[in-house]
Amino acid sequence: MALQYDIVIVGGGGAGLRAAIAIGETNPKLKIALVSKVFPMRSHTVAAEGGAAAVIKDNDSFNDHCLDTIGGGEWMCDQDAVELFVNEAPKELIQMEHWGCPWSRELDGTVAVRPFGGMKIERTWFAADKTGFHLLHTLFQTSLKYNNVIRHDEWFATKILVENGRCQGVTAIEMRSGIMKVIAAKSVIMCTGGAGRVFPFTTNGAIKTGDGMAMAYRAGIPLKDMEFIQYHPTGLPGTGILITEAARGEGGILVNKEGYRYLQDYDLGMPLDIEDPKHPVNKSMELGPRDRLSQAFIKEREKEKTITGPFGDVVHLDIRHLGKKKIDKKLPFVRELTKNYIGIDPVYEPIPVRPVVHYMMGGIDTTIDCRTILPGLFAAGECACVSINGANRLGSNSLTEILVYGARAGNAAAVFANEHSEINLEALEKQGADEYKRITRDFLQKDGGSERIATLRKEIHQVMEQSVGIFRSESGLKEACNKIEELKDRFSSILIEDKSLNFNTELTSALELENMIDVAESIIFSALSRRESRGSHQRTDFLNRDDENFLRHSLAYRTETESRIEYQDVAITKWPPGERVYGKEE
Amino acid sequence: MTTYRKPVSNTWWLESKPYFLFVIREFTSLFVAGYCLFLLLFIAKAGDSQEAYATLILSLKSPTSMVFHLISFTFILYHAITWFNLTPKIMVFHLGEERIPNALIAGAVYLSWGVVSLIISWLILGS
Amino acid sequence: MATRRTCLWKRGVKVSETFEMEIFRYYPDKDNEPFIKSYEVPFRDDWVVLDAINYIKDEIDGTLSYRWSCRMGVCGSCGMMVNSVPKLTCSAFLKDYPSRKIRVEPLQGFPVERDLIFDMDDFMNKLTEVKPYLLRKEGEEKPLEEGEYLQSPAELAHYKQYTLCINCMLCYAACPIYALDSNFVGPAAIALAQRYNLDSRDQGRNQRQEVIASHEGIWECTFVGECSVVCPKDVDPAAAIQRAKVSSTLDWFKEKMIPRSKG
Amino acid sequence: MSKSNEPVLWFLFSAGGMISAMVFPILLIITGVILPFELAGEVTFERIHNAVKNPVVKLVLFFVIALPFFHWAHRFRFTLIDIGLKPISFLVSLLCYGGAITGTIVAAFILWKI
Ligand SMILES: Cc1cc2nc3c(=O)[nH]c(=O)nc-3n(C[C@H](O)[C@H](O)[C@H](O)COP(=O)(O)OP(=O)(O)OC[C@H]3O[C@@H](n4cnc5c(N)ncnc54)[C@H](O)[C@@H]3O)c2cc1C
Ligand code: SF4
Ligand code: F3S
Ligand code: FES
Repeated sequence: MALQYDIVIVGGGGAGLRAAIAIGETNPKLKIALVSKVFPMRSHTVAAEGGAAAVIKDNDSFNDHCLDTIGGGEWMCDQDAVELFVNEAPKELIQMEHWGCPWSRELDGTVAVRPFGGMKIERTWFAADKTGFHLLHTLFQTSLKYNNVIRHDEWFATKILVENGRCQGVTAIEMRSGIMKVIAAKSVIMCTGGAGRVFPFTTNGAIKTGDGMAMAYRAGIPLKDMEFIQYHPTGLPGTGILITEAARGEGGILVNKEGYRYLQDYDLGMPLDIEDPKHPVNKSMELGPRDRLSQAFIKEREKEKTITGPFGDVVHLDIRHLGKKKIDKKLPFVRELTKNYIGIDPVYEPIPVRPVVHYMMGGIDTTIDCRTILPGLFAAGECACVSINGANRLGSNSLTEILVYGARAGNAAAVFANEHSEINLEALEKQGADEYKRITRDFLQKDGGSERIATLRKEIHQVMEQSVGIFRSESGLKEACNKIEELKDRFSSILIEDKSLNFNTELTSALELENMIDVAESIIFSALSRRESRGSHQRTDFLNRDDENFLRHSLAYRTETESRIEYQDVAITKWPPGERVYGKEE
Repeated sequence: MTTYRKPVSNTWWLESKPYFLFVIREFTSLFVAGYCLFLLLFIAKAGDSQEAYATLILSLKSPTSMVFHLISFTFILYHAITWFNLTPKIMVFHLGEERIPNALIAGAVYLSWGVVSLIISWLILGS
Repeated sequence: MATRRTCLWKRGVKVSETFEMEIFRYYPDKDNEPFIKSYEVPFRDDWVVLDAINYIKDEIDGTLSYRWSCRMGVCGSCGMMVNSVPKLTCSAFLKDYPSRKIRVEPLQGFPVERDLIFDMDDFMNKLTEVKPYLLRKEGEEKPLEEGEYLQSPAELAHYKQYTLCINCMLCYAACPIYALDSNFVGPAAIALAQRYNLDSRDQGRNQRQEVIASHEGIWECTFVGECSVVCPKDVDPAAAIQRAKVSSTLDWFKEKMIPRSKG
Repeated sequence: MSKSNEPVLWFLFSAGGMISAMVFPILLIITGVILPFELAGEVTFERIHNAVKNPVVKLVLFFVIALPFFHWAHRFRFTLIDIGLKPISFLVSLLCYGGAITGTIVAAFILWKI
């Protein structure tokens, strides 16, 4: 039996919840399904720490926020999307305030802002250093108000259902019973988040396996700009737990093994003394963009200036000079995490850090209204690419993005649902039955099999780190293509020990692995085709940016064997491509 | 679908130290009530006659009375200490952004305990 | 290389042989009785209990089911009983169990659905009941164009602690009262109601009282206090409940002493 | 708003808990050792007798006894329920609070009489 809704939202993170509330508020008659493979408040938005950007203070301007974002993304951002984003941002964050988000405050009671990497002016709203946590819980709790939002917690979506050229729902497994259901709807929104887990060392939680991207890819929808993968410069060695950029926003510094602030050697400006009241200077040194900082680390390592430890090389992030009081007030989570996970109290000792995979700039290709090329299918959040992040996202833009575009996707999907009422239930049920058959045949009732999920996963990790890391080259990428081919092959002899239905997490891990392989494929092929260096995509064989040929978005389409890459122009409205300037006057 | 629910035994409070201490804390109330009864007896006698009062005082020297007092004292002291330690949880004060530390509030409570005890001794026993 | 003592990552990882880890297993469709299974796992200094469980799932027994995601103590999904104490397994280090006896069971007090996975529905319903969202009186909502509600850092400090709950359910697992009577609204849900009650922007306390001030609400709590002891985020739900008792008692007196004082 | 009578009971419980914690330990020392063994010199019958006849002292004593009775009643009720008497919780409440009320009446009566 199929479940029937007006709209189904896949993903209960920040983007999915914001979409649900948007529809709940404006269209109380529409019945919405919120499908999520974990309880919404477990979504990885919960881990975001630093803050969310929006112009609110008098010294700031929309133009500056646009320009910072576009320059930060090395002109790969669609400028119409950025303008819309920047204009809507303050409204969305105030809306969050009205819903109860405990933003940190100034003495006069207005919200406080802090500086962030690549931003000319401090415009990052924050709730101590648990901003994502507070946003997600505020959204989730607020969503409980709307009784037209029906939650399907711990339901794992497996496939986008297309009928008559329109997206008319998804199939999903109710994990507690193991039963697969067709969830039919007039429009569908994908809000499934990122795919950091295709890499071994990442700030992303276990659930970030790129499911939505893979589902869209398999449904024939292109994935855009997949080669742009953000490394965050400050992850904890070993676990990859993030130390937020806010640590640097508050004045933390990065030093190599000689105690030298090495960033000054990488065209990021000159350091001010840490006691200088002007430190830290926006858009300079430690407050440069993440791609440049992560690349600087690799260069420093080549010079053997990094510190060696059991979990690889590191540099030091030093925040001791902020003092205990400020650290406890503004960066309590940083202190909690470093104390718990590496036994270091940042009040007294510098924190060892190294670059770590953090964010996917690319994702499901959407228009500025969050539409995909498949009518009835919308996408928003980290799984989508509208694109405001270009070749390198600025920290604190993404939390705002999930709100702005989450709400927009909700509204657009509501309009679509109101205009398209017919659903072909019978055909959907049949598709659902086929999908169930596939899963039973390939996994649940499959005999034999020799490949452990963990082994294949490890191998993807290896190949991704080696060939699509901070620096890439043609030879490495070509090897990676072969490897992916091999892994796809071996996936068909996957070993599933658990044949039971209830909460079969081995099955879901296998499905996630399948998704990861698809996402990895699109990343590798996109990276191979982009023969230039831009933002987070640095080719050792093509050192320069090439606007002539590559000021274009890449679109990866699935084919039988490998990705087919096409290109699409970047939307440029007001800000012609220029040089990225950090640490000096523009 | 079926789920499994671990049954809770009636001796759950013997299975972990914190639970055991909790139940002991709750049982102190028995001794509170017991001492209330004793106080009533004491007042009745003290309000009655010299003889009645003298007999009572004499009986207080008996081992029974001493055992009663000793046990009651132990439990009531436990009651008092747990009670005072939990007080800061209920009384929360802020001075601007800073919360007044629990230790300070508990300290104030203990201080007043001392003062009250002194006043009572002075009132009953005289200078 | 070992320059500093305190620093785990620098001291190097000690992998000292293996240990037996006991895990609670339960298949709802196969057998009605759960059982304990033990696994041989490397004992690594830098590992948390969750790492060892992941090791089992990845390398030994793919059929083990449990929840986890962030592995940084913030998503709230990995709560389990570790040697009978409710813990976030992603923040419980193996080295803190030097006796090398570790038994992992699902959080107690909840129905078990499979292996280490328990049923959260009850909490989700309760959370909905206590209306954990900002409520304003009719006509007193500020339009978005007029900006944020002002709130001083001091006002923020009044409720901040209660916003930190990650819904990990450790407090429920620690509360014997909840184990005895699952009608009890319970620590986290009450703390979250209190979070909004104490927020200077909120005007919805009356609406929450219905559930909070009922028998199954605050009055069923006998201040065992273990909820606060196990809470990984120092939310102190026990205090939240006792404070709610004080204010509900004040309400009662106000109502009885000053008739018709409420508007 | 207050959906039950629990607030009063809890109030009496708390007040009784506070009073018993504050004054019972010292009273126990006084009645347990100081008076019988005359550790603070002789305390005359007259002194005690006059004190308990003083109306203000009587009033104070009334609260010092009645409230702790309610403290006991409330706490004991929950203790019994927690350790397994939940099925007869109504009866338990009846006995506990009934006991406290009886104790209060007896206290009032005794104080009234002297
Ligand atoms: C550690 C960390 C810190 C960060 N800090 C910041 C910051 O300070 N500022 C900032 O702007 N950004 C930050 N980011 C980035 C930002 O948090 C994310 O990009 C953003 O939260 C993504 O939100 P989302 O709603 O798109 O996805 P998510 O929150 O990841 O939600 C994805 C949802 O999809 C569901 N889902 C996925 N697959 C399926 C499936 N197959 N079936 C059913 N449901 C599915 C999941 O259950 C989940 O509910 C940070 C990211 C990380 C990892
Ligand atoms: S109050 Fe603490 S223990 Fe309880 S759910 Fe919240 S965070 Fe977990
Ligand atoms: S443990 Fe339970 S009884 Fe109350 S104080 Fe905590 S909720
Ligand atoms: S895995 Fe998220 S809290 Fe432990």
